[in-house]
Amino acid sequence: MAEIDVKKYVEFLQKYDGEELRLMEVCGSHTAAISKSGIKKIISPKIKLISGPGCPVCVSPSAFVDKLIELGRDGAHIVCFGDMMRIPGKESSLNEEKGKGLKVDYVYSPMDILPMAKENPEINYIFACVGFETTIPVYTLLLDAIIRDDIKNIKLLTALKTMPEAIDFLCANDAKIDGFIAPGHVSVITGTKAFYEVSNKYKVPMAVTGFSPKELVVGIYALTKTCINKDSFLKSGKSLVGNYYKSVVLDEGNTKAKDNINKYFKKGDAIWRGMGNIKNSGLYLKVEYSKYDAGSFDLIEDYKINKACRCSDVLMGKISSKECPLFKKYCSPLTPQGACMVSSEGSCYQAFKNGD
Amino acid sequence: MAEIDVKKYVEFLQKYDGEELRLMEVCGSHTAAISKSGIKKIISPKIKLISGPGCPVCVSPSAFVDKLIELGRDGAHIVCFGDMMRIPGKESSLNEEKGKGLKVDYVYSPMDILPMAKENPEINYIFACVGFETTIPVYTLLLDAIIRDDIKNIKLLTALKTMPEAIDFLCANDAKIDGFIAPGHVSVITGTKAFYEVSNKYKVPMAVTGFSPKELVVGIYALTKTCINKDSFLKSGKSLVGNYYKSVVLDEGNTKAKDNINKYFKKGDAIWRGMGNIKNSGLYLKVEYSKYDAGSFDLIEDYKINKACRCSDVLMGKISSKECPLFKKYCSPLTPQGACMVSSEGSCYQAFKNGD
Amino acid sequence: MIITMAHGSGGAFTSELIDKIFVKEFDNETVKELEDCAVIPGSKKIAMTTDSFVVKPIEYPGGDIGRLCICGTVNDLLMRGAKAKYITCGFIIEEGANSETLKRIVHSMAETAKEAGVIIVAGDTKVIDGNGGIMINTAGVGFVEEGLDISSRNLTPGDLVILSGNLGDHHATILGSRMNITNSIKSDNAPLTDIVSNLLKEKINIHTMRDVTRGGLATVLTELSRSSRVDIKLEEDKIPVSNAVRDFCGLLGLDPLYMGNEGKCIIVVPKNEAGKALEVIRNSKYGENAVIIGEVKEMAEDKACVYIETEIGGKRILDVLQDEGLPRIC
Amino acid sequence: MIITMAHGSGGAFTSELIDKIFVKEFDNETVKELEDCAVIPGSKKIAMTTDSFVVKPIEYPGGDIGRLCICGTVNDLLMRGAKAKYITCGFIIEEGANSETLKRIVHSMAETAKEAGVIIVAGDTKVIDGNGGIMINTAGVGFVEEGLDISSRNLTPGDLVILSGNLGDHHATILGSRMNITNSIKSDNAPLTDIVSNLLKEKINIHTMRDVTRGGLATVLTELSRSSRVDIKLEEDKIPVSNAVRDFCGLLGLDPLYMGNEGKCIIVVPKNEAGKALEVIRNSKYGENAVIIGEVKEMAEDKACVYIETEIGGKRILDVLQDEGLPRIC
Amino acid sequence: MCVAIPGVITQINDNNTATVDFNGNLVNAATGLVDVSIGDNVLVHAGCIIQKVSKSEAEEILDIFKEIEELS
Amino acid sequence: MCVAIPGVITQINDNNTATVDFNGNLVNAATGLVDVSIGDNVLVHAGCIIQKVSKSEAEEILDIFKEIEELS
Ligand code: SF4
Ligand code: SF4
Ligand SMILES: [Mg+2]
Ligand SMILES: [Mg+2]
Ligand SMILES: [Mg+2]
Ligand SMILES: [Mg+2]
Ligand SMILES: [Mg+2]
Ligand SMILES: [Mg+2]
Ligand SMILES: [Mg+2]
Ligand SMILES: [Mg+2]
Ligand SMILES: [Mg+2]
Ligand SMILES: [Mg+2]
Repeated sequence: MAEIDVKKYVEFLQKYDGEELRLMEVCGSHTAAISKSGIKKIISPKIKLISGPGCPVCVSPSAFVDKLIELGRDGAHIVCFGDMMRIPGKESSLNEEKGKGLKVDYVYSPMDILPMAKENPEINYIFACVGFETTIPVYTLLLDAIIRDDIKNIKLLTALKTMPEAIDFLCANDAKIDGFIAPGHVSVITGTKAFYEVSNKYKVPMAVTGFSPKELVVGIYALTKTCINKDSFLKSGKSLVGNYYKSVVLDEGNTKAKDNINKYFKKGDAIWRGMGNIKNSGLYLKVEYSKYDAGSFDLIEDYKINKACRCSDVLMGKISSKECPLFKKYCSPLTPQGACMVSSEGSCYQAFKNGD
Repeated sequence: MAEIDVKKYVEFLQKYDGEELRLMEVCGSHTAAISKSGIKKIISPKIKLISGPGCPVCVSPSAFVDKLIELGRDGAHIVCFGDMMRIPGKESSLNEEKGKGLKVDYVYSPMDILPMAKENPEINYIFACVGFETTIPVYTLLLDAIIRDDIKNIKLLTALKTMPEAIDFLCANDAKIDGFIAPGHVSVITGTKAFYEVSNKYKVPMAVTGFSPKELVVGIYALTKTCINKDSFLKSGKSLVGNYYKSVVLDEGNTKAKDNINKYFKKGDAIWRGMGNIKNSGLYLKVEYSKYDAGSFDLIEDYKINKACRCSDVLMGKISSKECPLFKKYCSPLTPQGACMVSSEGSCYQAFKNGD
Repeated sequence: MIITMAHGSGGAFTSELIDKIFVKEFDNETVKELEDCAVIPGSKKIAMTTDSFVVKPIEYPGGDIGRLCICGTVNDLLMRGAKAKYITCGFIIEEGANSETLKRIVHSMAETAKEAGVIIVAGDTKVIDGNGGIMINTAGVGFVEEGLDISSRNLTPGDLVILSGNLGDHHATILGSRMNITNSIKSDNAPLTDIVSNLLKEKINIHTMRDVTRGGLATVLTELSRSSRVDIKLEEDKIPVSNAVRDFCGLLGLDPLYMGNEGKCIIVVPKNEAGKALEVIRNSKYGENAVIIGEVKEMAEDKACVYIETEIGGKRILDVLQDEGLPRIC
Repeated sequence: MIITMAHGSGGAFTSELIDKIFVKEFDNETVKELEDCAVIPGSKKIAMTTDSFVVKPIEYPGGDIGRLCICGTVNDLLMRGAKAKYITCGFIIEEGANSETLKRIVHSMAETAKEAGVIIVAGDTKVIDGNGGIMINTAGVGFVEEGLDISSRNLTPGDLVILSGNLGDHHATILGSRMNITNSIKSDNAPLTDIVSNLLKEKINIHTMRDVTRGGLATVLTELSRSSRVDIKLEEDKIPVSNAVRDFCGLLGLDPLYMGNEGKCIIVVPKNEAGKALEVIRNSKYGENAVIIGEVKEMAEDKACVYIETEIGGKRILDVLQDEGLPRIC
Repeated sequence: MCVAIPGVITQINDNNTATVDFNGNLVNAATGLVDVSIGDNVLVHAGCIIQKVSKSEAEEILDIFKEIEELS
Repeated sequence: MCVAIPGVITQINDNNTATVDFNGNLVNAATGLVDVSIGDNVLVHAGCIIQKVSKSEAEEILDIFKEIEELS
């Protein structure tokens, strides 16, 4: 992107004085990248950047954490991504339980569980599988290896989610979003085409966007332009979904990865923390692989830590973090009252940390 | 014993100028009590107090330690008396292995293993059962409890030894002992009668003795007198075994305890570290209780850490610790070269510590 | 609140812990500055020492690790005749620790510091993997008056050895809870400030002082006898041990002479000052049961030794503690 | 030799460890006395600090816990303008540790102490249950010249902020070994003695110094800005980070501004002295890559803040580290 | 947790991984999702290569922008 | 490990133990080897009562010594 001089696009976004536009990013890395870029401080107040349910860790319901703790107490070693450690279950988190003796390790890659399991055949390992389409293929490679090497002491507890269904849910539920900054890394796998259906259904523009400050400017500029010119786009039959992250995102995405996902997983309903059940937005191990599942079905309880927490409205783009009455008063990274404040990719956390 | 004024007996022992007498104690607590009392420094050089194989921990062969380590590496938790921790196996000790992750706990009483096992039913516990007749009845009570409460996760690894057979072995093997300070606490269980046979067989005087400095004076005085007057004793048909610890030692001992021992254990050969195999000097769980045994048979290897170590001669009363060429030079509690330097009841350890 | 790894990150969680627990309790101007390093008045000659405390359990009859970590370091300073002034503390907290427990410990530190007349000027907190344990390192600085020379090299034949009170209480307390033996023994953990400052005030010519901690009386005296190349003769029946501690030792095969204490010291003074010294100590806080337990002698053989004449007239030579296989007591 | 609980008993095993490993390496008159407390020359104004070190692994590219524990405490002393003089060290060793490893660590401490110009005057060893780990607390005393006032409260609008070198090397080193990422990044652990003593020698009017450790540059500057009630504006492209560290952070989703360092400091000086200060620092050991990274400003709103102007002209406000879920690095 | 950044493949390994170099940081990334060769620029997420990175991006985007301008 | 010392029984408990008092140190010692009542002086080894302690020792020993003297 080095070659694009973004100055004039920044200027455009600064001077924008048309109808108020509400643009939502649905990727945690975008939430973080937008915060770091400081872009909110320079674009027109008429362009509102809103964070959606983009952190796969945050949207895991409390039942998922509780199940991990239960498995750990039964003697299994839990392996997870670092962010997972602090997510609250109904009464506790992996972090707190670790201090009480639960065996929990965090790793860079799910594949790191393989040498652990091979070295300690007497220990049962559970990987806490969270993630959207970006991460799900990684679990399929893990499954490939488990099956190939006939490893008997690894199971997966899954809380896997898919993006297009979540966007559909937001649009269907009155989220009042004018356009979506489509998730860059999810799109690497799904391809831009995966968003055509929902975009067509709700006539909502989407811009697949990268993560550097310049890429953000380009994506937001493009999305704004598409919103403004939506009618022309529709008239001309041009898709409202634009790809501005072409270096890695193809229309078809990564077909090998998609095939792998289809090999191991099937669609099903899923609970998103703070949002409830979204039809067909989850992926679950198929029956023929159920012996690798540690009990991922029916993890439906979604315990609310603080009744006043407005996570669900934040995730739905209905309010910004600042508008929650608990924000910075009772709710902080030290004392999170809701899921959005817990993971470093959560929208309230980012709003807190980067002073948005 | 407060009522006996021992001054005149001390005087007698100081002034003794008859034939050299070699008196052996065969109880670790006697070894320690003699050291602490400083009695060696005040009695006539013609009365030599010699330490025998009185420490049940020291005389466990290396194979016993190695087996404990093996069981621990297979996942069992080892429970033992504190002294057991430092006894060397062929390559390592429980203490060293604990630092490498072996689960080892020491307790005041074998019965302390019961609550541990009940609280953690998924863990297998092994008690490292060492001891002479004093301690063996305690294990029978443990077995009573295990059977009564149907506890499935405790097993015993045994290296149990009996005293009369050891004394017989010493006498038969040229140990040149004029009299034995018979073990006070062993005698509480066995009774004085248990020593009649070996005393008769070898015409060797024995004095069952307590542990306070005064009791030691009384016992050693009596033993000396018996040695001097051995012929008169024999002529008059008086037993050479005297009981000078009557407050707790009966002729018959503790019959209930003896019955319990006979219920669970049967005699067999046993390896004594540094001394080799002593026929019938061991006790092993009977076949009908073998499910509580963790593999105590055939623990025969007795690895010698240092070829120059003269433990066997020390244990046999042939030399004093000082006469070993390694004593205080290469061999110290910090760098034990033989079993006698390892446990705090070992004769070389006591000689080192109390400057004998 | 349960303490997790995040509280050791050096970020907001750590600050929270420091503000809410440490600064609140260690309420003094220096600590409130929250600098990484305290700048404070000094003195021409200073004393400096450190000890880490890893006792389990961290709360026990008669005290806790907070009281202990102040006493341990303060007493080491006092033993060289220093006026104890400043303490730093380094907390190593295992994840899973409860912040309520930590608050109690820190409160106890603050109270003990007050009693001992020291201020806590700097601290550090780390959180490690584990199961809720708390370890504390303290380092201390004291001011030493010019001309004062109290050291382990100064034992002189003819000196008398005063022990400030009963042996073994701290050790028996810790071990009792570890071994599930119920008794009413309480730790003696205490700062010996009053004893030492009174002795100095009365201008007693102290040759040597040493707190009788890990390793017990036998170890401490043996080390001193070797440093000064003298013998020390002890009178067994003078050495004060409570009946409860004596039987406790009997039960576990331990020897009170090797049991650790955390509020006892030996003070060695010339014979002609021993009477007055004993009186001063007995009139000081934590010195009520002080007794003269022995005498310094010329070295009889080529190796310095500490010995006891036993009740039957025997001579028992003491040595430093070998390994007694005990759990940690400090 | 494997270290077991017996080495922490306070008896013969402990002495063996102290003699053979510590005294041998920390070869100085004070430590050789083997008193429980050192008595040493003092100064009218002293600085005092402490830190515990629990880094894992204990040996890592570019250093080890021994070097680290000296640098950490020495640097805290230096940051207040003190001449670092004395160090105490408290070892907490897990049973199972290898005495060979311990020897290397202690040797490294001794070498680093020499480099930093401090002497180790007192120490303590405890052995705890565990699996061979080693933790070290160090406390330090330094002498402060009368009239010197370097503190976090002295930032003044117009001052310039100098950073002594690249960010993130120590943190990336530790995390790399924890996360199995191979690279050639080395820890920057180093004593900043030369930088500070040269600045003082050249009579630079230092307002504030702070070593940039746990929590990283963002945390340290935020804390300073709050202490002095000023804003700090940073220039993103001036902040030096190696490409390797930058990509390492990218891989794990970390931010170099929050990464810990163990041989870097920020020095804040009046604008008119910044040029000379920078030159002095660049000519000092471990200061070769120093740069001016920002400027102190009047507080713009009611809360002090540190901010960066991003490449697209946005304003990113920094805050102290929240929880980043990282393993311990110091 | 959704970090993905580009690196260069420097080695293809036996065990279905390739060594990917990120300015000197070497990661053994799984190759099961993409066919790769030495020298490829690839996007790695959580220890897996999820895509190759192509280089000719800027122009394409400017082309799109031109189209959009024409629409408005 | 062979320590055995005397204490006084202060309480008989349900679970085949008695509380034995050693100058204020209370140990729950197993009673399976000896029939005991409150007030008994007992010898305890490794958490088990192994014998009652009788009191009339000194005289008996002096009697034996008299016998021995007569023999010599
Ligand atoms: S600020 Fe906290 S309570 Fe409010 S919506 Fe966000 S997470 Fe929930
Ligand atoms: S001194 Fe050591 S080597 Fe010699 S006999 Fe005793 S234990 Fe063996
Ligand atoms: Mg000290
Ligand atoms: Mg101390
Ligand atoms: Mg001391
Ligand atoms: Mg610190
Ligand atoms: Mg833990
Ligand atoms: Mg510090
Ligand atoms: Mg520091
Ligand atoms: Mg600092
Ligand atoms: Mg110490
Ligand atoms: Mg261990």
